[in-house]
Amino acid sequence: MYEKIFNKYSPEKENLIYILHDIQDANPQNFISEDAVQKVSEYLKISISHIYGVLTFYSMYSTKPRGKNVIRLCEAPPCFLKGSERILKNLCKILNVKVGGTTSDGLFTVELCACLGICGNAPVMMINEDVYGDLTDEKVEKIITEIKGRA
Amino acid sequence: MIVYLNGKAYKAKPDETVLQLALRNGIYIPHLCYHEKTGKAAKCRACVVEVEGMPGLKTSCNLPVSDGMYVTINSEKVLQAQRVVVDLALSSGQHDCLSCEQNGDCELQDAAYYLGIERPSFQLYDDKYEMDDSSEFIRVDRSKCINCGRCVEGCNYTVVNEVLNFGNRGFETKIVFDGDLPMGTSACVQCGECVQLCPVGCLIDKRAIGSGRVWELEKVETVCPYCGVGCRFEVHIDRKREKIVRVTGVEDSPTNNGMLCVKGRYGFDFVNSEERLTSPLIKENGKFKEASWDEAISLVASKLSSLKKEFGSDSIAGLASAKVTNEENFVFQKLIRKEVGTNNIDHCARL
Amino acid sequence: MKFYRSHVLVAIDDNSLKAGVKEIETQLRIELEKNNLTDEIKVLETGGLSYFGTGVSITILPDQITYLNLKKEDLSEIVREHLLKGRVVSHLILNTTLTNKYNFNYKNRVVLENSGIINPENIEEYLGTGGYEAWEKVLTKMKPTEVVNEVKASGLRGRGGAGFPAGIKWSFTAPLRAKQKYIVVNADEGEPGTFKDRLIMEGDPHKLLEGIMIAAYAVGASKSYIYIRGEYKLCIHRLELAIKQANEYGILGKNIFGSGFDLEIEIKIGAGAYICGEETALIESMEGNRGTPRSKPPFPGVEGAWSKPTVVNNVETIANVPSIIKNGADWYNTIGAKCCRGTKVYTMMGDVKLPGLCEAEMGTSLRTIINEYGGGMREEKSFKAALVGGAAGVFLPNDMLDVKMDFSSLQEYGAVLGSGAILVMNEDADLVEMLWSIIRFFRHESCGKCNPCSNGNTVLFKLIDGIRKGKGKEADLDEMVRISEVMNKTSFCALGQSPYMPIKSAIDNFRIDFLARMK
Amino acid sequence: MTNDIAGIKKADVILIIGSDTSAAHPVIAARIKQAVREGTTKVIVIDPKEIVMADYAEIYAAHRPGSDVAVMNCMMQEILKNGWEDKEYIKERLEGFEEFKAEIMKEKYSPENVEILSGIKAETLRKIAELFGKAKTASLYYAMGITQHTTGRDNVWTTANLQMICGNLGVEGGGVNPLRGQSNVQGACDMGGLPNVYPGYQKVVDANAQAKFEKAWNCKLDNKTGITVTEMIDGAYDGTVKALYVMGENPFLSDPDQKHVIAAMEKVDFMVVQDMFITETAEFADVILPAAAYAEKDGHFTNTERRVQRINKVIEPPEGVKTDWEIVQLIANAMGSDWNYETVKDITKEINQLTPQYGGITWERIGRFGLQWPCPNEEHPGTPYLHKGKFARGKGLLSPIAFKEPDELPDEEYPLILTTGRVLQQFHTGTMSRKTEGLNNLAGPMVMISVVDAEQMRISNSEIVKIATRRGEITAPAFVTKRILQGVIYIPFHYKESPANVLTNPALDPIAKIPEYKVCAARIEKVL
Repeated sequence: MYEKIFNKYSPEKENLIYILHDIQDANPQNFISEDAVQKVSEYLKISISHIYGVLTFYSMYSTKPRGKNVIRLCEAPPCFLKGSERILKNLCKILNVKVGGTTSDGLFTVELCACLGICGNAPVMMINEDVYGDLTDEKVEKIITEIKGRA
Repeated sequence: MIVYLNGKAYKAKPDETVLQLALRNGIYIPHLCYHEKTGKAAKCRACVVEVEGMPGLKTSCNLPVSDGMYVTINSEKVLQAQRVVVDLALSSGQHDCLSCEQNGDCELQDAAYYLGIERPSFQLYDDKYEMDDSSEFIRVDRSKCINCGRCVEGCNYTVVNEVLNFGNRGFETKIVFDGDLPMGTSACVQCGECVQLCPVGCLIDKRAIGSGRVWELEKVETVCPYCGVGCRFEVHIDRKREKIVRVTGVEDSPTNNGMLCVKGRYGFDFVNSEERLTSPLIKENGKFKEASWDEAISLVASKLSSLKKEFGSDSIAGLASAKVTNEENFVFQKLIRKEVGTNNIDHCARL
Repeated sequence: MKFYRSHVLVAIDDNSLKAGVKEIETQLRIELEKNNLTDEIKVLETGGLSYFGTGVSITILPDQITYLNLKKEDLSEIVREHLLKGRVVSHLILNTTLTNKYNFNYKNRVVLENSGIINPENIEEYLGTGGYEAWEKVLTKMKPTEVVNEVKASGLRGRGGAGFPAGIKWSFTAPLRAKQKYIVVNADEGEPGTFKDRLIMEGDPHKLLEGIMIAAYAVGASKSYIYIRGEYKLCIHRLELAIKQANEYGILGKNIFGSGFDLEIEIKIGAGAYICGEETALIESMEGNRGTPRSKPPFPGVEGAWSKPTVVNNVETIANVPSIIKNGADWYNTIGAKCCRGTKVYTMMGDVKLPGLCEAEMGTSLRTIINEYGGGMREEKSFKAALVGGAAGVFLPNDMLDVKMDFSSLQEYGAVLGSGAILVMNEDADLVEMLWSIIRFFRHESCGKCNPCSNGNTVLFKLIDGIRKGKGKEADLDEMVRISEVMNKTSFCALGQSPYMPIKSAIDNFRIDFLARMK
Repeated sequence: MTNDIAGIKKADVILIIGSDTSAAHPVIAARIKQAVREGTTKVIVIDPKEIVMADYAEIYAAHRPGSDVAVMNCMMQEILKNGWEDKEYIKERLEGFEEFKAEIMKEKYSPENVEILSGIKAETLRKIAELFGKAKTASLYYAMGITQHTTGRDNVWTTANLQMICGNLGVEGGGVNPLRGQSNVQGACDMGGLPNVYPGYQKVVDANAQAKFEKAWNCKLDNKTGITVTEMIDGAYDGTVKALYVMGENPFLSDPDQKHVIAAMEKVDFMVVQDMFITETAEFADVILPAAAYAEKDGHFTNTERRVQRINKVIEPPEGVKTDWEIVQLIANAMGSDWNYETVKDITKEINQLTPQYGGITWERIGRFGLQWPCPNEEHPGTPYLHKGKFARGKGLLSPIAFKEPDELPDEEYPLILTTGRVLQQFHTGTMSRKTEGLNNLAGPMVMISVVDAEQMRISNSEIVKIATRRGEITAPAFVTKRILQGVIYIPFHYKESPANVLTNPALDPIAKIPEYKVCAARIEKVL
């Protein structure tokens, strides 16, 4: 798996962000493992601590296994004004997880994130690469049921 | 080039910063992250000053001097900002000077003292970090870390061991070893550069803990006894016990710029070792017996003289040492060449 | 070229895709075929149409009628009534007068002149509007210094927040001799409430590319990066497509138009950090590091990406450039306010009737923007405050509604134009909640590099959280102002300097909201 | 070192061969890594172990121990073939080029042939030659990996040949830079702690030098070269050496073929050991004289870049202990002489007078950071790098050096190559470093073995194994790693519990008299 990703990028530090994105996307648990960090360190010839520093700086990366679907609910002021806090509470209730936690079936992880730039449709969330706007409790429940159904 | 500090004119060097100029002239500006080796990080923001013609406050550590510059260090505006900044740093951790090993040699303590801060205004620290005692020679107490970044800079750019970095972001930022491993299991080689650079009590020499307050110790410069690089270091001695407590690298030494290795910095136990010989020994019937210096010296002298007489000078050989001084090697070869009368002298240069 | 009686613009963006626009477009084509209109009516996919919360929308040109919130079953009615018989289906239109008056007055648009009209995925359509003419003019008729001077003369100021004159920024880098120089476009839009750059890139990617090309020529850069946040998937897709097309047309690449000038444009993506909107943090991130800001000087214009001279401009700034070159600085000087020429693209949210994107001349009053572009207050409630400039902005109260929206006028009130985000709040809004959310945001996004920002925001959050929970006291308000003021004076970059503005303006103007929590 | 530490960063390319720099000279390693990190310098590492420095290298190549001359001759052949040599420098400053070239251009040094001799791929050899040959300024760093061979002198000459034809000697940032292994090994050599020279490398066979010292010391001196340390051991063994006076050395652990050393020390009539501890060697002594530690005295050390630095008395020595010079003076006077050094300063003054290179390095002048010799008079600023403008001997001499195999090669009985060296956390025979418990916790005895060999022998990591050679056998835990060449094992020599020098081959370089620690044939067995 790593070989395939590494082949896409020359071994230069500037490609670190891309490589980490690809590795995380290729991981069914949506995270970057210690082993992956080691491999990247060998390929790019940069230190493990540098990679770890980058990895933990950006909010899109995770060093811990996550659910198949990563829900990122925006908590920035525009969404907050439109009730994102209530949406979050309800979301956590229906999934029975805390923020940052993963459901026992491994389907969902709930995270908070900064502004997604879709404030016109606040409150919004992203599930993996898809954006959902104008959220209401009913809409959120529907989306979750739909994804569960697909799984 | 003339620069005014608090209204007084000082001669400045063209490539220095305002902070360097001030420190060079014995004027204190609080600073926590600046270090001559790791440079102008401008992270702590404690070194802010006012400059005529420039809006707001400027950090003096990364402010180049210019001719006629008029810098104010002691205005209420400056001091008030510095007070908040240092207060924030003090509030971010558990800075308990009474029990801290760095007491008396702490740059945060110095800054707080200068600004008249008695205790932190806020308590931001919530026991989030455990003490990392896993390393053989170094203790990491992140509750005292102010994220100045000197250790990270030193590890990556000075000794280039590339073990330390910052992990996480914002208030959660902390120093990490490799992928956040305990220091002792990381790839750290314990050169101690980070300990030497740490301005507070976060990274400390484990074995010096409880061995004496900074002001009780005397410091003498000398040269490392291990490999041939000749790193210059300072030995910290507890005079009451005539004991070496710690060793630190000399920053302005052209050979090592303050750097040392694990042996040079921590491998000094042999000097105060219990196993040291304190009396000449003479072997009798296969066993060593303590003897006086007179006895031992005359035995050696008479033995060498008689063997020389009986078997000739070349029956005697001497091994000089790669670990003693030039002067001692000089007199040793003089002894072998002049008094014994042979060139049978060598040492382990090749071994 | 084939002539069509009417064009139907179908807005394709993240929202409409989610709302099933593809299905509706198919239905539209089926209906057109049914009515034998395929030779007369052309369906075009376009970028967002500046409306939000409105699901799928289509616009019919030249009539300039927009239908909102469409469902599949609405299509047969629109095709039958409007396209066949010429009768507007009024129950599907929202506030026709407003849309006609402002949102489709394309004459007043500079940056968004093509957005919503052309298919952003087809270079031909951009060329059809006179696109890349400025680029050709620059390459064939102008010297780099002339381009810099023209932009200088136009008075174009950076749209990223600080408002630094773009031409002057270029003039620092242009004369430097270096093996490599870079143009970096800052598309790491992260200011809460701001998404103008996303819509510019989605709606008219070629305009951005053309602006980059002109800037690159002006400063002598042969390589350009667009640093874009990882979440903007559609933007990335459309820009990649646009770059590919431009390369195929010989507009980009080696020896463009035989001029000997080479340019390569590459997209760099981020990984989720607000701080990377700061130009030096952005450069750090591009190089594969933690995105923390660098000490200045040296400024990026002298020593930027990989230590080479680097001009960093915001998307909107660059998107102004083609029009300036095409029409001249004199033309640009007829638009906007004296201190800052041109238009400003705003994203308006909150309690207005028509939240969304709008482009207004610099110097337009806040009242006009809210009432006319935004359709006024929703549910006829009264205006309480507007947060202008995103989280790093200022709460403007009622008595400041007539302030002119430009860099200098706002500055007089200690406010900033910032990113152009306007969050409008009605009488029900609670400033404690808003401020709490803002400080939480800063605390979360502080990069941790400097002490006043990372620790200061933690202190501020502790204080506001206490107030929110009813445990605060009045002195906490002064403490917040005091701490944030020092943060403003001492922080490394704009992030730590910013909380002061919302805190000070909220506490000064709406103290009563805070006292209400302290019984 | 011909050059100085500060000059490390001035090199465009640095070749490290036969030096585990980050283990044995960590601060020099840091300087090289700094240069790599700053992007100004590229590094080539040639070593059978993939040492830490290999991580910083542009090119790393593992060569079979003992193939150094072949590898460097091959580099030079490629350089000459491609015209990367410094032609002007060769013309102006060197002699013997034609004869030298005749050897170098021989077919046996072609990359393809050297691939067979060294195990480095021909393609890699070409790349190394190109990177090194094309560099504007290249420097070369080596340590005992070059010298501790029966061909040690050849190896050293070859490094000089390489640097001479590339015009890298006598320039800032260039040079042939042997890294000295002990704090004052340079000073011990400078001060005439060698059988063939007086202080300042004035030859004992040179009548002028002899006269000079006879006059200064008011005595008659012997005019023939003495014997080296390994010859002393042999002499003790065969009875020609009756007395050994050992000051601060530990030949028991540092000399090759320990069994032989023990037998010799048991045989010698009279042995004096002067040390801080009862070392393994001191156990055999007739008299032990307790000496002061470095921290208990004043004087000077000379470092690897020829920098003479002051050492200061830090603490009082324990009661009953004397400094080495005091002891030597007592013995001299007890032997009937009339030495009268009151302080160390008096000796320093005599050094200034008798050692031309140290003429200007006086006690008063030396300062905190010392002076680099040669420094002939008090006006001289010291010499950061040697051979500037011209060589000491006039023209630099290129010598044709033919490749020779090591003394003992692996065979069926002993199929592996054993090589020895140091680890970061320990020093030499451990007399000093092993007194610090923490250092022992960090690094104990081991035998490094390649994963491939370990797998074949079914040896797992940390397993105690037996290592045997024709001289003897020891046991040590196995350290199984990818970072060593297949067929090679490595043992650090610090440990008396696993003494590597029980195993090593005492065969000497015929001229330099240095034993071949870096190559001998060995075998590993599982301990059942």
